[in-house]
Parts: sequence; C-alpha cells; structure tokens
Amino acid sequence: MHDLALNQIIGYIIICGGIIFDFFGVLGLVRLPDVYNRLQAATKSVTFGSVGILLGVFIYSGFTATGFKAILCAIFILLTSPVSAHAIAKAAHKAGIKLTDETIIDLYQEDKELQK
Amino acid sequence: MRVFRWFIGLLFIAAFFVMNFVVFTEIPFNYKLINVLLFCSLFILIRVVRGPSVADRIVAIDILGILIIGVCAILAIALQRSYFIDIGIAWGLQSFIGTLALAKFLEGRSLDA
Amino acid sequence: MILYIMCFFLFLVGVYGAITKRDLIKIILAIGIMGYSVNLFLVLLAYRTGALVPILKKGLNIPANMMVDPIPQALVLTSIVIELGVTALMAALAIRIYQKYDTFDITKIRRLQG
Amino acid sequence: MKTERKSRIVVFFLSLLIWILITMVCSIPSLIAGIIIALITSIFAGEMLIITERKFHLKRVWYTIEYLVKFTWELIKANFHVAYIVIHPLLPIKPGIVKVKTKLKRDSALTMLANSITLTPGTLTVDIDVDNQILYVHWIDVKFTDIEQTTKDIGGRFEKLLEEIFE
Amino acid sequence: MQNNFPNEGMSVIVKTITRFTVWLIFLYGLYIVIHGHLSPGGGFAGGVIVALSYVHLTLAYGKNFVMERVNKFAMNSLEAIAAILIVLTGLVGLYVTGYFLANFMGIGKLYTLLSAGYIPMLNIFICVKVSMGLYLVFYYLASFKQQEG
Amino acid sequence: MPVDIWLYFILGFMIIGSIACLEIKNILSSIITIGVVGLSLSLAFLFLGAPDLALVQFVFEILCMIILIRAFAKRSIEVRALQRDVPETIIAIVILASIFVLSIFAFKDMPSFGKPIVRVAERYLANAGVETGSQNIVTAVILNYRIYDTLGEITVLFTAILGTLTILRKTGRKKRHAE
Amino acid sequence: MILSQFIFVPLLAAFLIVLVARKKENIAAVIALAACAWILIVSFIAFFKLPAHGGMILNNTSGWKIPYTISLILDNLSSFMLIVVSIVAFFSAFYAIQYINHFTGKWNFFALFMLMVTGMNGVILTGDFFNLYVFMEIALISAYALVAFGTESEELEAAFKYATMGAITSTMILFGIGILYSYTSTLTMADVGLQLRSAGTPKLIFLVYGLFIAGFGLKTALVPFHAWLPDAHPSAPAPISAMLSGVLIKTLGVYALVRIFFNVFGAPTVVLQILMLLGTLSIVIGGFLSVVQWDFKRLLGFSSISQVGFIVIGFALGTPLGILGGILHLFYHAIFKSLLFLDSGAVEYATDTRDLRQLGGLSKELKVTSATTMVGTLSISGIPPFNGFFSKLIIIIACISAGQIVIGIIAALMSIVTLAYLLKVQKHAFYGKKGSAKVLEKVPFAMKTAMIILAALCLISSAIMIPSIRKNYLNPIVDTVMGKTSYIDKIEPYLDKGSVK
Repeated sequence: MHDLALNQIIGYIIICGGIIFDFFGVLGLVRLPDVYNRLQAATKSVTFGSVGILLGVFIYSGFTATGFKAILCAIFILLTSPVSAHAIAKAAHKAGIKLTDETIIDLYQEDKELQK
Repeated sequence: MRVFRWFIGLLFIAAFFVMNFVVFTEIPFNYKLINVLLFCSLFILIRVVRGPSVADRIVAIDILGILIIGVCAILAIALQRSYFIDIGIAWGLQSFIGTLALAKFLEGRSLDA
Repeated sequence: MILYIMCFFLFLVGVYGAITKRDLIKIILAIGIMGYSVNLFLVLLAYRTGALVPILKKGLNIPANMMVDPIPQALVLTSIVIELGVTALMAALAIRIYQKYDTFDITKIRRLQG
Repeated sequence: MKTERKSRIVVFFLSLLIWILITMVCSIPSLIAGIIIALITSIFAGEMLIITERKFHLKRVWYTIEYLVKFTWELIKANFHVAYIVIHPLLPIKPGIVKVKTKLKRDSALTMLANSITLTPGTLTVDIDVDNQILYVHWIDVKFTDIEQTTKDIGGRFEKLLEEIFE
Repeated sequence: MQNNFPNEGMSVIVKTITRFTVWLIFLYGLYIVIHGHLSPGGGFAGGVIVALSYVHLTLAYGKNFVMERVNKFAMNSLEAIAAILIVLTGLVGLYVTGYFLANFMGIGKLYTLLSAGYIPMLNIFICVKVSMGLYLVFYYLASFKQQEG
Repeated sequence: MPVDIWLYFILGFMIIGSIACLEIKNILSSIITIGVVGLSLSLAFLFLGAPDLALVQFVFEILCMIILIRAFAKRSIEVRALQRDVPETIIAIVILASIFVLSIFAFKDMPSFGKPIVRVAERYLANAGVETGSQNIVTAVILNYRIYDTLGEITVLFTAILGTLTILRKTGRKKRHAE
Repeated sequence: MILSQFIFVPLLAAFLIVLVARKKENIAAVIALAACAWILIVSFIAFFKLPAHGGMILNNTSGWKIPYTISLILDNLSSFMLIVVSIVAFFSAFYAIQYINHFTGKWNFFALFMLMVTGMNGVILTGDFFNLYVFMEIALISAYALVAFGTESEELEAAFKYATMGAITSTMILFGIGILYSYTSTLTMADVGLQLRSAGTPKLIFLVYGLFIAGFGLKTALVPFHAWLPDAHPSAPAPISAMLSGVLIKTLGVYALVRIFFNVFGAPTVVLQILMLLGTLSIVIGGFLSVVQWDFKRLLGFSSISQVGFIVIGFALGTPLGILGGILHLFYHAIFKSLLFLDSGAVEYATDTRDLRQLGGLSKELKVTSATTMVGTLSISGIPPFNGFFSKLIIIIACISAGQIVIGIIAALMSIVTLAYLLKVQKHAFYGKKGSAKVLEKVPFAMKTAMIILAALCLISSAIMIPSIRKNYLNPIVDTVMGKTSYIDKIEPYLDKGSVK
C-alpha cells in the first residue's frame, strides 16, 4: 500500500466505497421480503457499487485505455441496469408473482383489473 | 426472532471481515477486495437456491453479472492488464441481453414476438 | 488434488442427472454440467502457481515459466463451442419431441424409457 | 430517411471516438481499422440511434449538466437509504405500487425519467403507460397514495429538467 | 427508422434503450474480433457478441422488425461463403508453403494491429460465420411454432 | 493470488448450484441456476489466468441460456415428479459413489495443483510471439499451431447449425401422391 | 498433399452444397457424388502409393512439426479404413440420389452426409488425441441430425437417445484425454505413447482405460452400451443406416479402440480381457435379440451388435490370426451390412412398411432386391463362396488356436443363429405367403445399381484371401496393429525434440 500517487489513493478509496455498497446490495437481496423490494435494493446498490469501482479504476489509472474502458462500462451499466430492473419487475407482475404481505397499496393491479 | 437472526448474520459477516482484513495479513490488499466480492456472491447463491419464485432467481443472476464486473475491474488494476475490463464490458453487455430474454419469457411471450 | 476430485465429483453429478432424470430439458442441463466440469478440469491442469496470463506485454519480458499452459485453454475453447452445438441440436430435438407428444416427460415417450 | 442518415453519421463518429478511446493506439493501421469498423457499425446497426429531428441549443447542455449533478446526488442519497433499510434489524419498509402522472411525451424523455426514478431513493418503475402518460412506481416506503402528491414527490424531481433537455 | 410493427416487442423503455445499446454491442463485438491476436477474444467470442446484438434487437422489437432489415437467405449464404473462405485459406497455405492451413503471410511486427499473418483474417471469417449461423439458429428456434406440422 | 482458496469456493458454489439445478422443480429456475453455474465457471477461468475462456464461456453461456429458454414452450409445465423410480436412483447413486471412491485412489497420481508438467507448451510460451507474431499465445495456438482443430471446430458449429435447421423443417417426408 | 484431400474435398462439398444447392436441389447430389468419387479414387491411390513411402505418410498441418502441431498420419490400417469408408460412402450416396426423393430437404441431407464423411476421414487420419475428439463430434453430430432426418416422432426419440448417450460418453473421452494430458503434457498420440513407455503404468491410467472403454465402447455399441443402436439405426434413412452400421460404428468405435489401445497404450492385457468379455456378450445378446424382432431394420440393427462383437473378439485375441480375422470381418461386414440395409430401404421404398408380418412374397415383384438380399444373407451367415465365411472361419480358428475354446464354440454357434434370423427375413419378406403390404412403386435405377454392385463386391472381395494379395496387402495391416510399438517407432523420427529456444 506504500508509494501510491494521490490519484491512486483516491481511486482505492472510491473502490472501497463501491464494494461496501455492493455488499449492502446483496444483503438487501437476501433480507428483503419480496422480489420488488429486492430489486430496489439490489439494483440501486449494486449498480452504484460497480459504477463506483469502475470510477475508482478510472481515477486510479488516469487517461489510459483502462480508464476509458472503465468509463464506457460504467455508462453502460448506468443505462441498462434500471432497464433490466424494470423489465424484471414488469414481467414478475405480469406473471402474477405476489407482493409481500406488508404491501399497503397496489394501484397497478387495480388498473389492470379495471381494463379487463 | 427476526432480531436474533439479524444478530447471527451480523456475527457471521463480522467474522468474515475480521478474518479477511485483520487475521490474514499476507494477502495483498487487492485480493482482499476480491474476497469481499466473492463473499457477496455467496448471498447470491443463497437467493438462487432458495428463491421462492423465478423472478428472484432472475434478479440474482442479473446482480451476479453486475457484481463480477467489479471483480474484473479490480483484477485489471491488480495485474496491470487492461483487457480484464474488456471482459467486464462484455459481461455487462451480455448479461443485460440475458436478463431481457428471461424477463420476456417470464412475461409469458415467445422470444420472437 | 482435492480440486481435481471436486471436479470429478461435479462430473459425476452431471452423470447422475443425465441417467436418473426423466425430463428432456434436465437431461440437456445435466450434459451441460458434465461439460462444465471437464472444461474446468482441463483449465485446472494448466494453472501454475503465481503464473500470469499467457498474453505478452510490450516492454515486459515475461519468462516462459511464469505463464500458464496455453494448450488446455485452446482445447477448452474448442470444447465450449462443441457443447454449444450439441446443446442447440438437442434443444431442437426437444422442441420437436414436445410438438409431437406435448410433454417433456420421457416416461410418457415410448422409446426413451429404456 | 433524413433522420436515418443523420443517425448513421452520428453513430459513425461516436464509434470512431469510442474506438480511439478504448484502443489508445494512434497508429495509422489502427485508425484505418477504426474507420472501417465505424462504417460497418453505422451501416448495420446505426440507423436507430436518432429517430426525431431536434434542434441544438446551448441551454440544453447546461440543463444536462444540472441534471447529472442532481442525479448523482440523488443516487448517493438512494444508496444510503438502502443501506439504512438493509442494516436495520427490523426492516422498516412499507412497500406499495403507486401511480405517477407525467407531462413528458417523447420516448427518450420517458425512458430517462423511468431510469432516474429507478435509481433514486426508494422507487422503482414497474410499468409505463405511454398513452395516458402514467408511470407505475413501486415505492419501498409509501408516504402518499394520492396521484397528485406522488407525482409531485417522485416525478417532480427530474421532470422539469428532462422536459428542458428532451422537448 | 420506421417501425412497422409497433405492437410487437417489449415496453417503450426497453425499446428506447435498445436504440442506444445495439450499435454499442455491435461495435464492441467487432473490437473483440479485430483485437483477437492482441487481447483476449477472437472470432468466436466476437461473433457471438455480434449475433447477440441482433438477438437483442429481436427481443426488444420483435422478429418482423429485424426481418425487414436482414435477409435470411443472404445470411445463410454468407455463412457458407465464410466457411469456404476458411478452407480456401488452408488451400492457399498448401499451395504456397506445402502444408495445409499454413501461414502464408508475413508475420509483421509484434504488438501492432497488423501482425500475426493470417490470424486476423481468419478471425474475421470466423466472426462472420459464427454470427450468421448463431443468429439463424436463434431465429429458427424462436420462430418455430408448436402448432404447425 | 490465493487462487486455490477462491477455487474451493467457486467449485463448492458450482456443485451446490448444479445439484440445485437438477433438483428444482421449476424448469425456468433450473435454466437460470445453470446459468449461474456457468457464470461462476467463467469467474473461475478468470482467476485461473484464462481471460479468453472467461469471455467465450460467458457469451456462450448467455446464448445457451437463451436457446434453452426457447426450448421449452409453456410456463405451465412446472411441478411434476422428476425422478425415476426410487430403486433406480439408489442404484445409480451407489454405482457413482463407488466410481468416485475408486477414482480418489487414481487421482493421487496426478501432478499436484499448481505444478503441472509443461513440456510441449514451454516452446509455445517461449517462441510463439516470435514465430507467429501474435501477442495472445492462446490465439496463436488455436489459430496457428493447432488451426486444424479450429477448422474442425468451425465444422462442428456448421454441422450443428445445419442439423438444427434440418430438424426444424416443417415436414420431413413427402406425401406419396401416386396412390 | 494427398492426405489433406480427404478432409477438404468433402468439407468443401458440404459448404458448396449449402451455398449453391439450396434452390436447385439436384446439384446437391451431383456435388456429393463427385466428392465421394474423388475420395474413392484418392483412397485407392493412397493405398497403392503407401508401400513406396515405407508404410507411413505423415503430413503436418500449419507448417510446424509434431508435437507442436497436428499431423495427418496415413499408415496401412488407416489407409485400409479409408477405402472401406469411401466405398460404402460412394454407394450410399449413389443409392440416396433417388431414395431421398421421398423426403424433403435434399440439400440438407447431402450436406450432412458429406460432413459425416469428413468426420470419419478426420478420425481415421488424425494423429492427435484432441483432434480425434473434434472430428468424432463432427461425425456424431451429423449422425444425430441424420437419424432424425424424417422428423417422425420415433426418429426424433431415437436421435435424442443417441445424442444423450453420445454426448455423455464424448465428455468421458474428453475427461480421459485431460488426464492423459496432465500426465504426459502432450496430445500427439505417438508422443503420449513414448512418454507412457518411459513412465510405467500409474494407477491413473486405469481410470483412463475405463473412460475410454466406456466412451468408444458406446460408439461401437458393445453390449452394456448398446441401447441406442437398435433405435437409431432403423430410424435413419436407409443410406444413413448403411453408413452408420457399415462404417460409423467401426470408424469411431473399433478403429479408435484399436488405434488407441494397440498402438498407443501397447495392448494392455486388462483391456484385451475386458474387450473379449464385452465382445462375447455382444455376440450372444445381439444375436438372440435379433431373432425375436419383427421390424426388418431393427433386426438388422441387432445383428450389427452381434457382428461387431465378432470384430472385437478378433482384435481382442491379440494374435496375428485373430487380428487378420477382425480386419477382414470389419471390411466384409461393412459391405454386406450396408447391402442389407440398402435392401431394407428398397423394400420400405416400395411398400412403405418394414414390418415383416405385413410383408411377404416380394421375390417376384422386387427381383433385384430379393436376389441381393439373398447374397447378403448368405454372406453374413458365412456360407462358403461368399466373403463372410472366410472372416468368421478365421476368427473361430484364431479363438481355438489362442486357447479360448469356449469363445470359439460360442462364435461358431452364434453364426448359426445369424443364419436363422436372416432366413426368417427371407421367409417372411421375400418368399412364403403374400402379405398385406402391396408394392406401390418400383425400385428405381440408382438404388438397384448400388445394390447390385455391393452384392457383386460381396463375392469379389473374397478374392482378398488369395495368398499373394493377402501377403502383400493384408499382412502389413496386421503388422501395423500387431507390432505393438511400431506406430510409435515409425513416428518418433518425425517428432521435433528441439529444446526450448
């Protein structure tokens, strides 16, 4: 850990932060009660975590091929991961996977029933 | 009961972190980070094996894909090779497509319509 | 050595699935598991402790005994592609069988019982 | 037809840019290969990036930067929110699916809104109804169930900025 | 871009993002192919990624949308042509050096794009063959209807 | 790198995943589980110094998953008995267990992990860059030294694709018209 | 030069068929037939050129030397196998020109056919373990697809069963190759043999033996692994049945077993005993099961299991006479079994059924088919002027002279059973009472020609037994198999032993 330049130390700090958020994300994946809540925790935290790691790599390695690849990857994740979360949530709702008992309101279900 | 389980889990996680960062000092720091990410994938395995519904498993595989991009990135700076990020990018791109296919199928539509 | 034995165990899990399951898709999956185990086995053979990826780097003269064995990797590359081919073909067969019998259960399909 | 050509040109230059950035080798063969590949990309997959005509304003760049800053702030907040929920032994959640009305019309604006909603605290877009301009949002900690209040609380954060950027 | 089949495919969000990602995936596949001899990857991985970019389009927009843009017959023919070209490469090697499939081109300077003789060329042929073939397999498997026949 | 510890972990992961995959009753879940197993295999390749394979395994895994999803038609075919008769299963398990126990003795002769015998590949590693001009030695092996294998590989893929198209023809036999 | 033709000619033919013949299907047959004829001619040229090269032509691919690359190796045994494959392939293709009119997708058929030929040629010629696996997969995958060619439900099931079992055992073979690689760090067969010779026999090698016997034994359809054959062979179109039964099980099974266990591992006694046991079991079980069949092609399928048993025990005896018998029976069985399958195809073509209970009295209407079937029957059951007699006689004599009298007696008795079940075919299909099935269509010209020529070959090929021919052409083959290490010794000078750098 010695003789690191300043940008490398900052990079490592961001990477560590990213990993911690990754960890919270998967913890949420295990702990939360139903698929929608899990999606909430997992998508947000893991996306942010991985983007953090990639940003850390960018800062660590500066304006090199590694850095730009990391940025490309980060942009891609930021764009696609909410979309896949949306696709899964919609599909799960259409497939009739129940929300947890703690749910207080489900307007989507009501609207779907109205349309029929 | 819930608090009790929370406490057991906390002990488990704390044990891992202590082992990783305090006890084993000879492992380089980068690899300790990878250890943490692999530990995370253990939770994903739990969700895959237990997951009551199909959607839970889809979430798990999607998250696994994003998680491993982090592993690739850390390997890239640990080994000083930029092509590990290539694999990470491929991983991100393709796992998105895989998730879309699974979601589309779960929705009850055939893949081509 | 324990890694090799675990690998062989995974192989046997695949064999178990392939000979005891009675669902066409599960049989295909079991064959896939066997393929995974063999691929992993081959790559495990190639690894040398502390060795690097077999890709040269400009301005860095890596000695030959500091890189992992490339031959098993080449073999696995081929074997992955072959597995994909077999999977696609078997999936096509399974779709066709499903069309004829409306089931994937091989006990309801006459000849596959044996 | 015209938008298609424009789209192809944009894709060509973007591809070339990305090629140069990710290879970082400025030799002539690499550049030529990049140009050829960008051409192939724009021919085979470049026709759908831009589908509508739009004029360029300097103002939009400013709003984009503002959006990005706000978005990053919300993203960090969202993550601390998740961390708080996950660590808490009793899981303080009150989930539900609510409706959000929006004024946006364009596909790209709606998509960005949905993505932003997904990545901000406690919300997740479940479905989108383009005709009625309604988003169905899963909210991990439901505060209001009324459509107007939810619209203000969830959609209001980004709607204006996105309207300026995309419409 | 005009979409004659607006009701097929997935929701608007997915369609919009697909517009942005498809060319990126395509470009990335080609990058993997061209850099096959410099970094991991090569014809097979790149070919699959290119095929998957079209699979992605099919998933998001439905098959009719894609079939307006590509020609099945041409894809099948291209696949066969690429395969023939690979064998012909081998024959040229046989003619020039006396060994089947031997390298008949100069090997160039190490670490540059134009090195490794016939390897980049073969990578491109393999990419064409693999991508066309695998997309066709996906297409035929996906559009096979249970009721027919 | 503590590769062997990671590999114990990943192999355990894969074994649990594959057993789960074979025992889960819902087929779509099975396919997803095998996807997870394949992804972790790809991770193992990454650690074992084979990024080529990690990439190829990963993309082929996704394609396989998509093909397999397509291979079963309806969502409704879910819960059913998956096992053959109990005696058959027990016989199979006993036979496989005995093979496993016997194989343990055989595997004692293997060179230990991390210290393989490398004879032929030594030359590839030393000379491939100069001889073939390829920076990536795996590519040099598959596309120059052992390209004949790759020709075979392409042919396998071609055969499989052609076979798939053949099997999915609408009608196989012509109706006999001269009756 | 001459060796790579066996690979690239059928390969190019297959690719060209896909490219050109999709709209005009008749071109497919022309291309396929031309390629088959080319291979047939070249295989004879290679066979007669071989003695001038000292019994071994070695051709490295890609310009490097073995063990750093893959070599194509032609010795007496592989050259002989090439001739067998190309003869059967040519006549099957010729027969298929008109037979395949009853199916759709003519170009698919011929492309897959050529790919199967490529795979078998590759397996025969290669000198590398992994390459053997790859080409075996080509042959097998095309075989799976061709078994399901008619896309009727039975065919699909048979193909699925075959594909499942084939895939499992192929994986086993790959695992065995992996273990061998870990121990010797090379893939060239001769080099593996050299390394093992110096290393002794570790316990690990027995695991490899087990995996290889299971793997190649299934391809050979030896008895505990035979379950796929009686389904797969009848389901395929008749020319493919002829190819599968005539050459595929021999190339991928018997040839690979012989090449690996005799030439590379030096014929270990354990393996020979196991093969002997499996061969005997195959003869008995296959023979008795085929007596009770009522499906024409299924009966022939079981008969194949039984006859392959003869070949395997011939080789497993390990004596020169036994190996000579094995080789001869391999050749003869390829001819008469393909003839019989083509006959059954002709019957099916004409009457649309294969059920012996519905057939009967066809000898007047299908004269050529009836006559050629008679020739095939006499050959397979070992009636003197026909070829089957000699090979079976040699195998039985070899058994007795090697001291395995019990097996010799079993083999002798089982050849009587062979006669019994084929006479059943004769009685129920061609002679006897007229059955319910009617002749709907005449057997066309190409099919007739192929059958007549194969029937003639049944007689002519007995001429190999003339002592001078036998001495010049068969004994070198026996020496190749028998001289336990001559394969390795011959290749050793070609091995590049240059030190690193």
